Amino acid sequence: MRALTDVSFDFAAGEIHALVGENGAGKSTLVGVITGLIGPDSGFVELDGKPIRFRNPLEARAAGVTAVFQDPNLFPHLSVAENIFTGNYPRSGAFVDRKAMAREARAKLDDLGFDLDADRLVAGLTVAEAQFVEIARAVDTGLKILILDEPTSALTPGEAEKLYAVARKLKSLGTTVVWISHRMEEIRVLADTITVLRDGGHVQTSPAAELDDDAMIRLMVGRSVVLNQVARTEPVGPPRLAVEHLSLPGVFDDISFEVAEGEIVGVAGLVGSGRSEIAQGIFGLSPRMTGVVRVGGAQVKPRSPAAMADHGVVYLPEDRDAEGVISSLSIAANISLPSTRRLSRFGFMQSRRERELASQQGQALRIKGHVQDPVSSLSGGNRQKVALARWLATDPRVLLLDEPTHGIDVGTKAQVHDIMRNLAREGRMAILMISSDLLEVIAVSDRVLVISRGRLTADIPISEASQERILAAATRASNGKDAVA
Amino acid sequence: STQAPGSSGATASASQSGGSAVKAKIFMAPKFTGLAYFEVARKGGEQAAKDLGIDFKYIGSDKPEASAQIATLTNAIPQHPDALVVSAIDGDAVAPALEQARQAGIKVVTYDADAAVTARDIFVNQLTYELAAKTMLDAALLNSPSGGLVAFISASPSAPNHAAHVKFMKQLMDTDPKYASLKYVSTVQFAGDDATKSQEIARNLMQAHPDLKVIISSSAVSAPAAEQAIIDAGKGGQVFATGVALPSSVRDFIKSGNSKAFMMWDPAELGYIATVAADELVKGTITGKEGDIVDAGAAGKYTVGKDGEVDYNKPLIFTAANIDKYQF
Amino acid sequence: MSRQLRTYSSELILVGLIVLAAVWSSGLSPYFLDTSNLLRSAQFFVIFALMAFGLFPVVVQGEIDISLASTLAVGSVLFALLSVRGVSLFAALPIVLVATAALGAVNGLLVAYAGLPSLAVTLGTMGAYRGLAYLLAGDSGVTGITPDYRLLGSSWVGIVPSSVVLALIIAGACALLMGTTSFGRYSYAIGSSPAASRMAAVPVNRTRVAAYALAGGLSGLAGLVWVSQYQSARGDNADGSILFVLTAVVLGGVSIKGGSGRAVGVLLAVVLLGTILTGMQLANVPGTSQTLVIGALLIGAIGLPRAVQLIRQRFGSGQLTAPAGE
Amino acid sequence: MTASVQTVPERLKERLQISGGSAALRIRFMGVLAFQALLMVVFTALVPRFIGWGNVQSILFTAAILAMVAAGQTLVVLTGNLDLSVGSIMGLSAYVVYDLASQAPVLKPYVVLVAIIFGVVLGAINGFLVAVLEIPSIVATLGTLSVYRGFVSFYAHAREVSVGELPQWARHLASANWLGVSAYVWLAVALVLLVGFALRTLPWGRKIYAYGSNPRAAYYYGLSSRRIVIGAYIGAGVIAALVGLLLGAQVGNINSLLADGIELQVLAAVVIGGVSIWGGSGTVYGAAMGAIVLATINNGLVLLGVQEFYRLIFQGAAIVAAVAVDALVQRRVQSATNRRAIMEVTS
Ligand SMILES: Nc1ncnc2c1ncn2[C@@H]1O[C@H](COP(=O)(O)OP(=O)(O)OP(=O)(O)O)[C@@H](O)[C@H]1O
Ligand SMILES: Nc1ncnc2c1ncn2[C@@H]1O[C@H](COP(=O)(O)OP(=O)(O)OP(=O)(O)O)[C@@H](O)[C@H]1O
Ligand SMILES: [Mg+2]
Ligand SMILES: [Mg+2]
Repeated sequence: MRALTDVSFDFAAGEIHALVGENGAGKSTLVGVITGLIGPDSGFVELDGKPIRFRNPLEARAAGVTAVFQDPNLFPHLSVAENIFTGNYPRSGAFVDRKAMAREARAKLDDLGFDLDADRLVAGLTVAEAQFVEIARAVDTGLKILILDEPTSALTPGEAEKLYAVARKLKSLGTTVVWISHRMEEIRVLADTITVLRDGGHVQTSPAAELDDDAMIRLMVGRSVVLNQVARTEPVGPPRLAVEHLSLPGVFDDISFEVAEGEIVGVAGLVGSGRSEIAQGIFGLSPRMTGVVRVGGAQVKPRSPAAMADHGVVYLPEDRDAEGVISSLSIAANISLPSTRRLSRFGFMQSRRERELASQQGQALRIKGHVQDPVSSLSGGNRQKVALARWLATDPRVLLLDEPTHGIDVGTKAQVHDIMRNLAREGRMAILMISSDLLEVIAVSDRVLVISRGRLTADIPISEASQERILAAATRASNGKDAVA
Repeated sequence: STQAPGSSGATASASQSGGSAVKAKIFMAPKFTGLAYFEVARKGGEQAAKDLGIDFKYIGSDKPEASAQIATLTNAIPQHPDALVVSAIDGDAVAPALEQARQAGIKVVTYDADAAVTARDIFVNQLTYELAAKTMLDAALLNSPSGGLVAFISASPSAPNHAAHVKFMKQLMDTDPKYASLKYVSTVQFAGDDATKSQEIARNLMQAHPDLKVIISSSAVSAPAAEQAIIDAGKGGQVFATGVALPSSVRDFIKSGNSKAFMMWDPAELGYIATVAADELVKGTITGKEGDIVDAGAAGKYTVGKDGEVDYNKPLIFTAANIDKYQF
Repeated sequence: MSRQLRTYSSELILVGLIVLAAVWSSGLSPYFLDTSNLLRSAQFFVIFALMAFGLFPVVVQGEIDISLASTLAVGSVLFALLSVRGVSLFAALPIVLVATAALGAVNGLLVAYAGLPSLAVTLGTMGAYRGLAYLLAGDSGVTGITPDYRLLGSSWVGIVPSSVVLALIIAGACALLMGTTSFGRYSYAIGSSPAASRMAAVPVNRTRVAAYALAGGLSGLAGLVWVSQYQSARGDNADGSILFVLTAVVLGGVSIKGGSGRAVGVLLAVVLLGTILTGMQLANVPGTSQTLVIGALLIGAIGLPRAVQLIRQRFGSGQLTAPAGE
Repeated sequence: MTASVQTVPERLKERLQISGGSAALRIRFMGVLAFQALLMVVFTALVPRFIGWGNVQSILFTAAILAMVAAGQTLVVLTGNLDLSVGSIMGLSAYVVYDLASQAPVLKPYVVLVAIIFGVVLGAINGFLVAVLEIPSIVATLGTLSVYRGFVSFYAHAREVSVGELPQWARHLASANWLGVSAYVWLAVALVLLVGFALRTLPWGRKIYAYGSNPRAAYYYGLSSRRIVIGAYIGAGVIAALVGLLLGAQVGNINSLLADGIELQVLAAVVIGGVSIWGGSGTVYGAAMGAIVLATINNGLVLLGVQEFYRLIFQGAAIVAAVAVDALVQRRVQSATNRRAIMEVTS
């Protein structure tokens, strides 16, 4: 399989160069090739006009090329300072100079404007802080190229702002910043030049000013896609899922809401506000949670995911690869996993029924690939569809979707939205959709819940929902009390 | 059917070779290979093979596990040896395999450690348990003439000979006036024939019982190791380890005066007699019934006693005066 | 067809190795190709096979259990005690199987619900259960097993020893269990990714405990085979044999990291090891060399594919995509 | 979408700082200490002689050998691997080196050097199998456990190296007392401090921690997993080979079974000492404490006159208890961590 084919283009010095493309377009692979993580089968990288081949990221770093890779990769048991200098320790003689290491780390963090204690263990950091550590690690004096692979996907707008400032500062110092992102709005405000990749190939490189959003999306997916809001045509039915006074000490407090049959309820909030935890609590992943959960009017005890799935309540986790699918198993095995019992007769699985079920779901969601292929061979969007398909195969009544389009390209995104609408309208399912993408929340939901610091701060009908109103609720502490004590 | 198919054929072929002028084929299987004691016994067996014209093989696994020995014995049977000379690692567990061998016409002699009586023709016992116990206590008194407190280190809770030795020693100390000056620690410690473990236990025993005088072990690994630990703890000449030991492993202790006496028997001679007995069983000169006489030439003549037991019973106590005589 | 070949490549390699080993063994010893002897020797590996089939689902789930040999000892001693006390085999069987399954379940509970690393847990219970076996057996072990308990080890089905038939039945049951039931599906899923399995409504903890209980129960059954074949039970029964069992499971193509492996592979691995060991013992190869050969076989069989791959990369395409040197 | 907002509530931050991270990891060592203290209190209450200087020395002497090998094992466990072959390396080194020295007296002054060479070679073989051939460590070292031991037995041919054949200095060392404490205890203290220092301050040591903490990150950071893992195995091999010499000198009569089965004791010490079997956390000091705990249990139970069975059961329980504490700490670290990715490798 080829991940990249004949990609050639230039990065100019002292610019912010955005790299865009659908999921699986080959952006991350390109980063690997440039930094020496992956050996290209052919072709070469030129730095300052000279061809060069790094054998590993340390060599690349020595030549002034560093990258912050897509997934956070830190050493949890070690301090922030040590993470910043791993493999590159300040030394005195043969020894690691621990004092100098802490000092330099502090200086670096201050310099970047990150408020972070260098002596803390990384194990205790938030996602955003971890991301800062990665960036602090990558940024160095004499840096020629800094590559950031989706650096803001886990950051709040405020935190992202900090990062924009860092990028601009580096640019002013003559560093080329390669910025990979799926967020159109930040590419708009940051990029000087935009390169579009598609299917492992180079499509176009042009100055940002010459490329509007529509054109960019067309180049990325080969057609134009709009996130449009579809007016609802059918009335909502009776409540399917109702929760009352859900609390999990230190995480969320006194959460009550209802989701009706055929309704899509969006859940907005800042990262870490507790949205995922609430959904996971309902799905039986937090035995310590208190409160009442009703499904179709009957009270149920969320003891375990297996029990909740039996009640028709299912949860699509936000971390697709670690939790959503089992990559080493086949598409069919993934899809049939929660339905094994139903597919068994006298305790034995019936492989014919399993294959039928898998291909039926695969066709319905337009999953690429043969049902016997391992999920690891699929792109992110298709994996997400597999993760969804395995639940749809159980014929659920309530869908809890956590960031269902996180890190998915615009094309697939629209497709997922259609699927959701379809499930709600035709399938009469109750859908709770957690999303950090406000445009998406507004485009897809019938109603928007906002969570702030573990409390429900707003329940907004879609007719009144706006980005401003949601954000205001997301940053407000209700009654001055925090759930997080 | 409960009879292994094919075993009757084996009987026929084995009885053909018996009594004829063909060299007897005898396999010796120690508890496990790699231990110096068994290696010395092997030399005796090889000597007998040379003297009597026997086709002799030494077989076994290096794992001190009953199942490994059973595998060894099971796989010996189809090779149709005329006799097996075995030191049983677990006398009951190997019994079925040995019985199978006997059904196939193979004579079975046990030495050093016996198997169930029905599973063998003859057991050549180096020392009766009681005599061994006595000899060990004698060695203890040679070390500490005024008597004192004794502690025991055994191999494992499931080693029957060690258990019997300890039982008899306790009995003798309780009843025999000769050993009245000796008292004992009731709990037995187990070192699994491991030198390191034996030393650790020896050190701990000295701490547990400040008035300890003697540590006795019938493991040829534990006794010297314990003595070494005593010397290293600076207690040489005050506390003594004794019991079963190869002279080569205690020569230095005895010569340095730290220890006065250890005991054993001559494993080479034991191996010799056992092999001779096997040969005589094969030739049919003896059958293993009570009163038969095993004639081991220079090693002596031994009468088969009750239950096919042949008592070699020549304990040796190694002291400064005689240790140089024993080169094993 | 080629997909089939690829799926079963590790089993095919094992079959090839078995053939090689058989040829080698019959060259080593003229006694090797004696059918009745071969079947009798097979009997000896039944105990290991049963433990291996118990360990197999545990390893598929990405865990390990090194306490099985100790569990076997508890099982054999319990059987022996019940036999001596005149309890019939049919009453004893459920009692002991439940007891040993419970010992396994203790491991499982500690691993699944308390989230402890299985190697450490079973390192601990390996000692504890061994102590328990000694405690039950007393100083000299239990002898005087009644004939009904010995039937399994001394009867034959046609020309095949009953215990070998038992092992084959268990192998078949294990293959069905892992290949076609929800327990098997769940096991492979858990071994591949516990977190994702939990999210997919797989009852992770229960499945884990079940695997450990099964392993304990099969070890208890192996204890019965022990008692029936060796007619005695002591605290040190099967001490040290877990290394052999683990070797068989790993050699059978079960990844120690979990998520893959098949029962037929485990069976073939036991056969392979049995063939080699029997051949060497029939040829009176010294024990030391046997140890060396088994160790080398383990390393060779597991390391060879990767070695070939490395050599091909070095001299073939000249491309290394694996992490390169510093 | 450019509202400027507070990231994570301040109080949450505080909570994370307390519950997560360093505090919990440090508590882990205190846990072993506390367990040891508890053992000492109980044993002293039952047998007052327990706390006597002589007895303490006896415990320390027993612990010394175990602590040194455990320090070597810690190197490997920190990388998230295992070395089951340490006992075989010890036996091989002790037997072969002393035997060579007694056969060829010219070698006598170089005994230590020869042992180091053995340690490097045997450790490197382990490392090669694990890091280059990518055989899971438990499988690879299970294989070398057999192969190395098979080699000694092969070489030894059931002979023993007897006390008289050992170099004089080695024998002296085994019984020497420096400042009233056994030389082995001092050597153990020195070795544990040395390894601890190297792990803390040498880039070599820091890379071992980093790699063990998150191998995938190490890969992204350009650390060579091969060098790190092979280095750790060589360290463990050299320590095992040297300690083999010490143990050989202590035992006196060396047979080919020396140190057979010690790997499980060593592993128990490491686990009790709070070195995470998942890699990346724990210290050699903890492992050394683990060795002391084991030695204390063995000693105390002999003092109490308790049967062997109970020792097995008690030790097993201690191991399970220790990992339970470890898992609790690990969970705190984990709960305080971004569930998404950072700790993914360790779960
Ligand atoms: N080593 C490899 N060999 C072959 N194909 C690969 C390899 N690694 C990744 N791929 C495939 O290459 C394609 C490009 O993946 P890549 O991760 O570079 O995409 P991306 O543009 O970064 O997507 P995303 O936006 O989801 O991060 C994917 O289809 C992936 O499955
Ligand atoms: N980085 C972190 N470190 C520690 N705990 C965290 C972290 N992030 C979240 N939490 C815990 O989880 C709770 C809510 O997080 P959760 O993931 O449910 O939020 P979310 O709104 O779904 O955010 P996300 O968009 O990341 O999914 C927090 O109150 C906190 O207890
Ligand atoms: Mg990417
Ligand atoms: Mg979330």
